[in-house]
Amino acid sequence: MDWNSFLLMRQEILLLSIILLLLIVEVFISKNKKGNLVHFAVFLFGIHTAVGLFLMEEGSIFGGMFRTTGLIHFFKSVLNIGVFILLLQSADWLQEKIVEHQRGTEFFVLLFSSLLGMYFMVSAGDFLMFFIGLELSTLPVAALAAYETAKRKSSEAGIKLILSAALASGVALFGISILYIAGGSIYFNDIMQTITSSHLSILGMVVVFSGLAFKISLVPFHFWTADVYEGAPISVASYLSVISKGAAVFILMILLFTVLRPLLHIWENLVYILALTTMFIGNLFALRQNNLKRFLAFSSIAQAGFILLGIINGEQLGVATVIYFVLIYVFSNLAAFGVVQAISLQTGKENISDYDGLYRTNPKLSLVMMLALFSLAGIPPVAGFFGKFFLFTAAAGKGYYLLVFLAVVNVTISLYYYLLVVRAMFLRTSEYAIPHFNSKLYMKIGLVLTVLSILVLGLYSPLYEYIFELSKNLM
Amino acid sequence: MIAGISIYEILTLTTLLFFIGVYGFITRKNLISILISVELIMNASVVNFVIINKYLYPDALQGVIFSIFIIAVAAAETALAIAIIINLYRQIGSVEVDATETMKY
Amino acid sequence: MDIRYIYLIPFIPLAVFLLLGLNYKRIKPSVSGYIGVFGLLVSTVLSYYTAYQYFFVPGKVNGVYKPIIDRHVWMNFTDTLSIDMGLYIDAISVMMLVVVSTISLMVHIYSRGYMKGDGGYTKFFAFLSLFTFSMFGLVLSTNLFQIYIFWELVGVSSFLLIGYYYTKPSAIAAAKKAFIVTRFADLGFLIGILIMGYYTGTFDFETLNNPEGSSILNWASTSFMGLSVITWGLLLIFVGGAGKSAMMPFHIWLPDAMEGPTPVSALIHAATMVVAGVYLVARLFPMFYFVEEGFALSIVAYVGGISSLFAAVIAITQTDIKRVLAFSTMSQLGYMMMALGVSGYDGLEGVGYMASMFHLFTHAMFKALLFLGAGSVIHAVHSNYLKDMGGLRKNLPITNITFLIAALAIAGIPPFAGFWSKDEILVAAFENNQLLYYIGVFVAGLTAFYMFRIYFGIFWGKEKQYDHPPHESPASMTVPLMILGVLSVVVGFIPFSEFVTPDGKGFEAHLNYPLAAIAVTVGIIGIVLAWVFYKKENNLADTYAKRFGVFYKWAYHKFYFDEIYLFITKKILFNGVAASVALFDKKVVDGTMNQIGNKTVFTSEKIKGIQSGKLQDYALAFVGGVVVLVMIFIYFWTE
Amino acid sequence: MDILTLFIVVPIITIVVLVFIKGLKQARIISMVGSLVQLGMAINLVFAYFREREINQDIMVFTKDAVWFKTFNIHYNVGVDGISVALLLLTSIVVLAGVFISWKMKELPKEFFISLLVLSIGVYGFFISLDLFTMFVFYEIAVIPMYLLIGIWGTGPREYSAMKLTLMLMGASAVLLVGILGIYFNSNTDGGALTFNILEIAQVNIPFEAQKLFFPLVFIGFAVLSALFPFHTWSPDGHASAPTAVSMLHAGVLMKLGGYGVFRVAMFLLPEGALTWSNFFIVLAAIGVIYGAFGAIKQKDLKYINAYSSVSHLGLVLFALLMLNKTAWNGAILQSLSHGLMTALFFALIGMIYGRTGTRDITELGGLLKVIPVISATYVIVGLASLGLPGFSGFVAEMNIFVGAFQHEDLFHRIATVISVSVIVVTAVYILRVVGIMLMGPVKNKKYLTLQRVTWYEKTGIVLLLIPIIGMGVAPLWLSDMILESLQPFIKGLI
Repeated sequence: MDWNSFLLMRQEILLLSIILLLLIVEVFISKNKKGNLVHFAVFLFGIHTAVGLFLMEEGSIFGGMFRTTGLIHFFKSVLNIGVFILLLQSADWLQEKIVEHQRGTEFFVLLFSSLLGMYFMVSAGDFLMFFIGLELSTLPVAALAAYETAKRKSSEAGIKLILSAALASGVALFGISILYIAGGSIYFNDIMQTITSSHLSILGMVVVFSGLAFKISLVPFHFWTADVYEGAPISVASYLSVISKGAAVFILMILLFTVLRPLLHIWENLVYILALTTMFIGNLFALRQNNLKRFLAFSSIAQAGFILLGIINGEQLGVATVIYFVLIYVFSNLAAFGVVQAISLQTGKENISDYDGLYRTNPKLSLVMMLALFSLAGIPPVAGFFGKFFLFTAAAGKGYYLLVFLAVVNVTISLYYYLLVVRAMFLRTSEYAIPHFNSKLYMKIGLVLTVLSILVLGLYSPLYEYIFELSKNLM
Repeated sequence: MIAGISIYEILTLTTLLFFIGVYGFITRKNLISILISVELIMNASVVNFVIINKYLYPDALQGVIFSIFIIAVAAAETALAIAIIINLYRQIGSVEVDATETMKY
Repeated sequence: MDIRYIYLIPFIPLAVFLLLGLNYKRIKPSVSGYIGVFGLLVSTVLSYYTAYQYFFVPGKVNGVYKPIIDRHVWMNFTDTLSIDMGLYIDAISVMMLVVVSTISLMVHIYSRGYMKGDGGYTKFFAFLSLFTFSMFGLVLSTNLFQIYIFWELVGVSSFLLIGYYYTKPSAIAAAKKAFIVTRFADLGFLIGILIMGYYTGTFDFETLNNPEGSSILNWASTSFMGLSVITWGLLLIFVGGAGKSAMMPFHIWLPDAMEGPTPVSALIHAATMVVAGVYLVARLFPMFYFVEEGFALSIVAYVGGISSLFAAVIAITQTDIKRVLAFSTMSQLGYMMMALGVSGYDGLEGVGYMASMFHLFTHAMFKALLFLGAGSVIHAVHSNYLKDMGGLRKNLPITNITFLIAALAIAGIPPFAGFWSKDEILVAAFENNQLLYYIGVFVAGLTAFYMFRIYFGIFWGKEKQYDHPPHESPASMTVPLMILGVLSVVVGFIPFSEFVTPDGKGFEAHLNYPLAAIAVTVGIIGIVLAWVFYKKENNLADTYAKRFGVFYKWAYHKFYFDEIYLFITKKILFNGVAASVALFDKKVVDGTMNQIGNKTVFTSEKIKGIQSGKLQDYALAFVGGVVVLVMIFIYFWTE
Repeated sequence: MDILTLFIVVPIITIVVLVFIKGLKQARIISMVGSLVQLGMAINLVFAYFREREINQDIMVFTKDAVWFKTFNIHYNVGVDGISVALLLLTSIVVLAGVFISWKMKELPKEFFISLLVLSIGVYGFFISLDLFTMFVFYEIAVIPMYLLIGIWGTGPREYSAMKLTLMLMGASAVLLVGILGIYFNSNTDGGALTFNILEIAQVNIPFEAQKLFFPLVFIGFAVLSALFPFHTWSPDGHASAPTAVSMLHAGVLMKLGGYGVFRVAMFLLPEGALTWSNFFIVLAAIGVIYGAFGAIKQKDLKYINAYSSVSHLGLVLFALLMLNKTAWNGAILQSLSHGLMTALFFALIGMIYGRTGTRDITELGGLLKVIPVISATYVIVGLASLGLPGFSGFVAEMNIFVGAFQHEDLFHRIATVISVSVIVVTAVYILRVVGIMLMGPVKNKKYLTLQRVTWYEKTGIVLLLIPIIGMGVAPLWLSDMILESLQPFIKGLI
């Protein structure tokens, strides 16, 4: 291998250098200028995102430990865009933190390193890289969850996340070791060749699956989700629900579709069961939440359940629909979290009941929220509908009509609680309604971007076709 | 290769170790000891990897390398966890796991 | 002959209706009255012209009056079945044209006086025109569906006119009753039509009535519960006719319908609309006669006979003069039905049919006269009840005379019109069905009795105290009375049998002297009895009423028919079925839907405990989950 | 831009304009103009359709086909036949009338009209779609605005009703979705590609097993929207809480989607399934017919009465559709149209009465004929129309249905038919009950004597709806023939 092959890691290297740059700059910047760090970080990451959009050749290095394909690259860009919008939405909040509470750049550093971990995770070619990426993507988030050192809840969230994450990765590791026995190697390609559906491999598969299910927060591995979301800062909650979940879904798909394909007939049923439990439990819990962060936590759990409907397809169609849905889901959830962020930044209110009569005072925000919720609920013509419909098509394609039916029943249930928020914003009027306010520029851009993509992505079919093309070479 | 000990004994041992860790995780009341239990779980896998490598697939060193990485990661994990625990202790003056139940339902 | 001008006859009243109805605020009452009368005058002239044209210009085509038909498709059901709209000109429809236009014209003129000063004067004339239009349409119908359509329209215009005093609760109730009862009968009619349409493949009278046609010849092809389906169809259609013509047991709406203004009662509930049922049966007479050896026809005969008897008995006991007249109408209609029922088809056989139509014709004249007379009386004394009347012959001379003429006519005293037609009916009955004949004779007696009971009650007897002295009605009201009075005498001499017969051939009708004599004597007996009872103030009537006791009471309460109906509708349907349905819907159907929702929320409330906030519970769930899944897939789910 | 796509584009443009303007006055003018244009287009479409039919005998005319999602073979595919043309005309009329009726919308007028137009987009799109996917999309677009419309501008327990309505309809669409996917994945039995295109699917014969499995799903999915017993309970509550214009659009147009969908998708694509299941659903429909009528008898709230009568009338539509012959289907379509017009007018009048007297409880009302003659008289007329009086649209439709239903010889159908026919009496009862109590009789309440007379925009709304009711009733030939010849290809699948 020559040095050029390192260019395959272009995005990783670029991100790494951004992290280092930020650390260095922080040392030299004077105290009263620190506020500009935010602009600097946003700017740098914006460039990074832009650069990431350019295509590059596929290939693998380190003897297949690290590989990249069009799909993986595209997915990294999705993550980039997500994180970029996240930054925009949380910029104001960070500004405040840095200026008033003398915090450093650690937020960015941790965030980016976690993202870096995901890069490695999604382009992992063997279990070692996968494991390292997994950990690297998880641990910084735990630190981020505990970012608000002054808040007890924040620390609790940190504890819960780090400990349960450690447990999960421990279990996953054990599973990997079992797969190592069964497959005779930690390289995906080798395992793919050798593995057969023996009890041992089934055991390993299930255990590894649970390790990932923890990150995707499938029931019954989801319990940490709500608590952590509630305790952690909104940006972090949003990051967990969108970026890390997305990445985990992606790698899970790679594992199931390629490495564990010989066990297809087993994990089909596994996915079937988990899809049902996840959708039902997630929805049932979301029903009675009043705190919006918890509410969105459970809604995102339910969404994960829907994603499994795409995975169960096990073909190119499944891959495409899942990626497409994740993409849309990223934007929808970011929009929802963005509104919560904006409002809690202004008023510190995070409860649904606080939103009564919001439309009368802040029509724009309410509209964004409504679109986001409709997209999550899957109401046409916003993008979410198309994502869901295609997921269901994927599942029905394999003949899982009953599963699809139950899923759609869940859509109805979920519609109920999404409408509860709409009800609060539009139907209700209250003299204690949140007064009118104007968000800062970054927030506005962040929200506008999400809304635009929610409106356009669904109707703009070439995007889906593109994804479908890319997902061919995952097989 | 350790004479007279087949892989099965060792795998049994590691499995026991794993479940002891799990047990500890579930029963200990002190966050620190929970952290220790997590270490147990990790180490179970570490041993696993080494053993499997040695007994079953000795021609490549995948398992051994893996175990080294695991140790490193575990260390990082612990450090981070400790840091957060200390931060929690600063606020509520306790490291009991029961103290982390304000958020529920 | 070109008959398209006949379309004008119905459409002129329609135009008048639209004209008056759409801007009844702007047109002055006096004007609207003239518009209505004039419009109808034109229609009347045209009708007479038509009659002349039909009977004399082409006259008989090789000995038979052939129907002349003009038909246009209105809506297609299937490739074969369709609703047509058009004209069906034959003897009876022409006769009906004459009747309807004449009476309607009289009533229009009369109403200009009677309704003077009423708030909704214009509206009243609009409704009258609407009714007249519908009635014309009905008699000119070419097929079952067209007749059904106009059938419904006359029903609704009768509804509107009965409920004309819409602030009066009793009027509203009567209107609703009339509509719903007839509607119920029409349900039968409609199903009958559907049966006919399906099994004969046509709605057209021409095809249906053709004695050599398939629909009559193949009546036996399909049968249901022992009867030919065609018979069922006919019976159901007759149910519709019975509803309109107030036969038992659908008669209950007619007496209440008297809540409407008296001219309306005269026009709709005496002369024209109520005979629609008779007309319908006559229309389908060949079918009734030929299908299943006239089984359906015999039913018609009995229903008619019983109704006429029943009504006559009740009429004796009623004290509201309009109700008496109403029951007498019902009884006379029963007569007509009976006559149809006992009639044959060809040649002299068809005397019953002829007689029925004849009686329809004459009855229209004198019954309208009676009602208008009664109206003029009511106009004078502002009351419907006999007890408030008496000795009015001096105050209302014209009314008195005309009323007397009408009474004699209906009592069947020669040479008045009623005598001729009633005599023919009795002849027909005598030849075919003795039982019905005796009923008929008895009813004739009763008729004479109750009619003269009210006549004496009104115009003789001792004077009552009137708050302001009653005086003769204005010319606009008396003129129609006189005209009708004349008509009630002369129409009897029309040689009906020449024109109106089932087969259209016509025959020479002879008076059957013995039967006539019997009928007349019975009539006279009735009159004499009435004279004895009611000429002078005496308590004979009451004593005899007492002697009859229970029977009198029952008759007075119309044999409790209303109560029975009321029980069925109010108690059973309204409070029973409807209420329980409403409850069921609220509790069960809606309840389940709500329960589904509630249960979901309830469950989510129940299971919230598992999200306990305890890190270690989560860990337990995690590991437990792993173990369970492993179990499932290693031990239970291993394909 | 082809003649059909305009039906979606024009409302969108109207909405965009509405977004940028302020205040009630402009809002109502804009939306009035917008829906006026729609009406014009609809009328133009009718004539264009007749001209097109001369030269073009395809099942669907004015078809336009554009690929949307290639991989799923989803197309944006529109086209119309006589049936959709008629329904489009109906929709445009009702929408315009609705705009006029809500002329004095106080609260958030702009948003109100926008939601109204979104709803109409959904309906238009649904009627012109030839592609199951787009059809489904428009179906949901049409349903969702109801939540806001009822929830924000409604009365009484609006939040409850709105939620109930939305959830039940969405639940229905859930069932429907499975059915559609089922059809989709069975659409290539003759080796072609999977497709959502209705016309293409109609060519292949879906295996009997699949038809038997998916027909009930599709049928129920659509039929709930037209208040199939026992899934009708969303409609009374929804109507009772909805603002006038919404009730009009809802009962007048939205509920027609159900019957139309049943006809276009369930009957057309799954004929064998239809034959298998028809008897079962006939029972439900017949129950609905009678049940709705009896339910209406005891109600006190005007809107409830009309909601239940809708259950009865639309039950008749489903009943006719299940009779599976041309006459009955013609009746079903006609019934949809006439019911649409009549109920819309009913709700408009109820809205006027409610706006004046402040109550919908008939026991509190009385003698309205004296104080608001025009409105009351119209109410009587519509009442008569809805009890199937000749000369109005209802009669034409019902007679077609009954004659069609009578084409079946066997006892089961006979009994079902007779039961359904007998509804004409019950209908008369509850209509006359309302007329008698509310309109006739002495004026109940002194303050009614000073009620405001009918205003010009209300009059316009009334006339808009009354003209077609009478037109259909007096001269049904052109309409029923237009529908009949469009039915020809659909009946083929059953024989």
